Amino acid sequence: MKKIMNEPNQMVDQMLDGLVKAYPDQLKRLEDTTVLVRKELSPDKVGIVSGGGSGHEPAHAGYIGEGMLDAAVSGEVFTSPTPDQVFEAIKAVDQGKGVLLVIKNYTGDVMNFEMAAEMAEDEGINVEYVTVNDDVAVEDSTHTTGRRGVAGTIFVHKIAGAAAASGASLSEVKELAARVIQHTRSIGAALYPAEVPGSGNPGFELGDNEIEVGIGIHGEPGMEKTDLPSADQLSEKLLDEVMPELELKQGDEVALMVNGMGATPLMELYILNNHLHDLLTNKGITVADTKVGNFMTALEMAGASITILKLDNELKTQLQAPSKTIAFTI
Amino acid sequence: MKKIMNEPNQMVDQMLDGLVKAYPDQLKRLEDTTVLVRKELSPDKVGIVSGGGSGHEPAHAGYIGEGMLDAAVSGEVFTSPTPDQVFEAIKAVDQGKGVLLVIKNYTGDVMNFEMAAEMAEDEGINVEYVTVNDDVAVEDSTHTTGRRGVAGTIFVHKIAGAAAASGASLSEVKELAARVIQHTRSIGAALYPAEVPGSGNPGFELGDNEIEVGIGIHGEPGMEKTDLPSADQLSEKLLDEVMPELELKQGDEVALMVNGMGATPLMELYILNNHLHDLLTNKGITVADTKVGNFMTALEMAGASITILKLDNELKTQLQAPSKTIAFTI
Amino acid sequence: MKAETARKWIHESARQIEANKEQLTQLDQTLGDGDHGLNMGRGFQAAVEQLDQDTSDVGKVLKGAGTSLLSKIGGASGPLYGTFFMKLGAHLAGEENPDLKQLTEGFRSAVDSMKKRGKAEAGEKTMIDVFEPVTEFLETENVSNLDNLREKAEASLEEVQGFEAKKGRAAYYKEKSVGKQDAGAQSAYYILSSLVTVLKEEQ
Amino acid sequence: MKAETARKWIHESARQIEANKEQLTQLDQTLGDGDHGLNMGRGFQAAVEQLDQDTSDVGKVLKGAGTSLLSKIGGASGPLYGTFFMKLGAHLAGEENPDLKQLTEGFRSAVDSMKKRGKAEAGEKTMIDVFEPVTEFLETENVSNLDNLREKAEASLEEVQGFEAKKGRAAYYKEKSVGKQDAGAQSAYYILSSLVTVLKEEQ
Ligand SMILES: Nc1ncnc2c1ncn2[C@@H]1O[C@H](COP(=O)(O)OP(=O)(O)O)[C@@H](O)[C@H]1O
Ligand SMILES: Nc1ncnc2c1ncn2[C@@H]1O[C@H](COP(=O)(O)OP(=O)(O)O)[C@@H](O)[C@H]1O
Ligand SMILES: [Mg+2]
Ligand SMILES: [Mg+2]
Ligand SMILES: [Mg+2]
Ligand SMILES: [Mg+2]
Repeated sequence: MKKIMNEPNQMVDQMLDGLVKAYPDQLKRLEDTTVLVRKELSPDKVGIVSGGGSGHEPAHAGYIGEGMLDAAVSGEVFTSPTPDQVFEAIKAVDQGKGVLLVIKNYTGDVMNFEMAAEMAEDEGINVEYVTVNDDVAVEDSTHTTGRRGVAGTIFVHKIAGAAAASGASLSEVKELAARVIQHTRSIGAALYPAEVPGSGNPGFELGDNEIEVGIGIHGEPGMEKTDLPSADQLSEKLLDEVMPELELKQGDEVALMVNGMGATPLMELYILNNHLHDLLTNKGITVADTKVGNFMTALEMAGASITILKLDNELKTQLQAPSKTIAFTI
Repeated sequence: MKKIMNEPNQMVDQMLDGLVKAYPDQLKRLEDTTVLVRKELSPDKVGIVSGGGSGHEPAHAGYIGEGMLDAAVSGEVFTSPTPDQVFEAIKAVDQGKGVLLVIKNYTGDVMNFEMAAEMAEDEGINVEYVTVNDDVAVEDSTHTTGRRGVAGTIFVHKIAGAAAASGASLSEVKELAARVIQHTRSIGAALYPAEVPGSGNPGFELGDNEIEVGIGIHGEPGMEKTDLPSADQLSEKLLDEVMPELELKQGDEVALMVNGMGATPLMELYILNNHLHDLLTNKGITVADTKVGNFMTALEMAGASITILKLDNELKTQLQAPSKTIAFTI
Repeated sequence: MKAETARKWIHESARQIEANKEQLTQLDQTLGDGDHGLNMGRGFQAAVEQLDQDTSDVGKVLKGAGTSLLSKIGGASGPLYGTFFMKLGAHLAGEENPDLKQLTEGFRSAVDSMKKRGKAEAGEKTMIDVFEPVTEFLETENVSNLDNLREKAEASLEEVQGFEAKKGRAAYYKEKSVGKQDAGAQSAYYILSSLVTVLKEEQ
Repeated sequence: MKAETARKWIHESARQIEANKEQLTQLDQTLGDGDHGLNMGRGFQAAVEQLDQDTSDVGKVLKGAGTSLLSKIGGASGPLYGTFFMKLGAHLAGEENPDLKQLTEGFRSAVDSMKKRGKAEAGEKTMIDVFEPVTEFLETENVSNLDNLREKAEASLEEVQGFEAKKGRAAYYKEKSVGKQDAGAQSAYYILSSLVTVLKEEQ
């Protein structure tokens, strides 16, 4: 896989510097870390920290800014960041009102962020965390790793961020974030794989006319391989997977995110969005908010995910509250 | 090439509907056309219309909104829209102060937009146009087609749009747009080709370790094929190509755009940006504004282009004036 | 040429283009952006669909076709073919059975308009390199045998391969364009060859 | 085990991991995300670089390695290997030449902490499936011949293939994970095999 890079092990470092150079008024990098922090923190509010492996850009630094995150921690490509880095982020954004960590439910992320939370607690910083697990492709069971966190994470950033910006307490922000998670479900499909730089191989293989439904954002396997369906068939299939657990009924309002996996032309996402709207509308469900774009990617994976967030009044208000970040401005 | 689509000939239509469904408060579609128009026009200003073939998303509809375009006209994939469509756009946005057309310099675009301008003039609408030709990969000669218009077009949208929003007259807006064009140069490189839906073949071919420098946004050939360089080498090469004609000297200010061709991970664009900044800074040139992202794509082509706009005070002010569009919000 | 023949011309052009769609796209892929077959197919299908079956006005038939091509093809070829048929139609407006001389004058007017629209001359490796020599042939030779016209178109098309492209996307290939066929010249040939076919049938 | 031997353990582990980096990545590609070799390589290189050459405190050597692994590996294996070496180091803090019994107790404490951190038990197809049986072996058998320890690690590793993954990314493969090797179990084997090598050298 041809990539625009220097040495694979320099990628994250150079990406972070490149980000700061692109947005010098919005971001700064904590020296000797992989932590990007808001240039100017809004005063006197709960801090929100997210992060994860790199390769999901614009996640997570793209959500730093007014009404969303205060810091984002980057690991190596597809690898959770380490506890010391997360700890630095926590310290940088804590203003005495505590810090919420938004973790995607992967073993590595959970362990590293938990350890950071413990380190912060040891220093007297009030830290809470929520674990996003919106991917219905994976069963949720207490005996196993459980569902993965994917693009629904952005709704968590947005709504928790808005609550924090409005002055909510740590426990209130956490409670709201947990409610977003409870009401968010996603599923994705891949048309082409991605390759971790330096690994020399794509993460998985697909036939010339094959897609994988239920793929994760690191190329984890999905539910099934099928022949490439039409966009309309694909929308139906994906919607059939995400809907059941949300128990949507006529008259419900939802937010819909159509997310590209990295190498998918926007055109294809709009086409997907077109039929998804029709399907939801036909079921009597109101799409009160739509996001189409590349929000949570997997390097150059081609394909798309859809996320549905079942709205209530508070979630809707906070979702539509102003935000000003690189990748999500309202 | 696997794509999320229904029939190839439905793509543009369904994309446009999908766009309107995603941004119902910002866009509307003129019935039975491929024209998207701002939901609410700002009153009493010069109208700005752009457009071109589809497959360059977020161009051009992504730039409709406050401080940029009033309408965008979409042709079939990589095919200029027809005069009647452009004419509809002109009629829809004219408020008596006239309309500026932003055309990219391709034979098809120029002819179709010119014919539309003639149709509008016949109906008494004041129409002017500028032809963007920022791509240094192609020689500029009056005997041939001349340089192509690529990502620099977005700077034209932005600055002409800002001038129009500030109440400038048609000739003032046109003069400013022409100045942007005069001071804007771009060049791109492709790592992987794109395939026009339904054509069955990629637009060009590249070896496993080969890139094409100077590629156009429809896969038109570039200046040379070379082995894949490092990101730093690539930045140097691209910068060496765009710089000369701009005659930049120490102390000059520029805006830099690092544009993905569609399938390029953002990470790679930030890495490119990182070294480009260093190179420019080392030459004593100030990067007063940086844009990194997918602004003018070529379906799922992988690669990047860089655009440099040499700034003066007026250009800088208008570039940084507020805008609120899907793909370009300041 | 009667209105019915003009309609047949559009039909036959559409048929030949449809039959050679892949080839046109293929040629455009080599020297352009690979959409010429799609563009022309879409345009001529629309031109066929809008044909006014009732009129006996040749000009009206051709102008309708031109308008339809203009609004359906797009790209570089749309305005050019649109202009050709619209101008030809304008020249033959009201005529119910123009003779070869009138047709020739119409061709001259139409081809000149195309050249103006495309800022193109013969020799730049475009569709003009088929239209211009065929028009000159009509103007200067006594076209007793229509097959001669087809042969002229064929010979012109053959020559185009050797030219270096100066206009359209193919120009970006510069000297590398030499030895390859131009997509628009190829489609122009199909349109002219269709004309010969229907004129012969009418005879 | 002396401090110098502990340092050699880290060196030897780093060497074996570097030598088998591709294999670890390959295994993780089959059942995970294909970074385990990169992660471990990066972590152990850092652990080697930070080694305190002067101390005779075994605990300090191991704790330093653990801290370094924790801050350099990331992913799932970082906190687990970090915890292992940090806890083992904590247990052996101040010791200049702990015997096999002390080492065994340290292993128990370290492995229990890993299990807690990963919310994992033996039998879930992870590195625990090498660490746990080896620790039990140390606890219950009279390890007169260190080669037996390596054999135990080898046999445990062999068994892991047959398990169905319940933890980590491999769990997403469910029953399809059966018959394939777990990357973390494989790296755990290299670390334990390195221990045997350096302990034998010390003897
Ligand atoms: N300036 C011009 N004058 C005459 N013909 C042209 C000109 N530019 C392009 N053409 C013709 O148009 C053809 C390309 O048409 P098409 O592929 O449909 O449009 P596009 O180039 O916009 O994709 C070329 O093969 C050439 O024959
Ligand atoms: N909950 C867990 N408990 C113990 N070991 C685990 C757990 N989850 C994963 N592992 C181990 O970690 C290994 C994967 O490590 P690595 O690839 O470095 O991290 P990641 O899975 O985050 O990419 C697995 O092969 C497995 O042995
Ligand atoms: Mg990983
Ligand atoms: Mg075209
Ligand atoms: Mg073409
Ligand atoms: Mg892994």
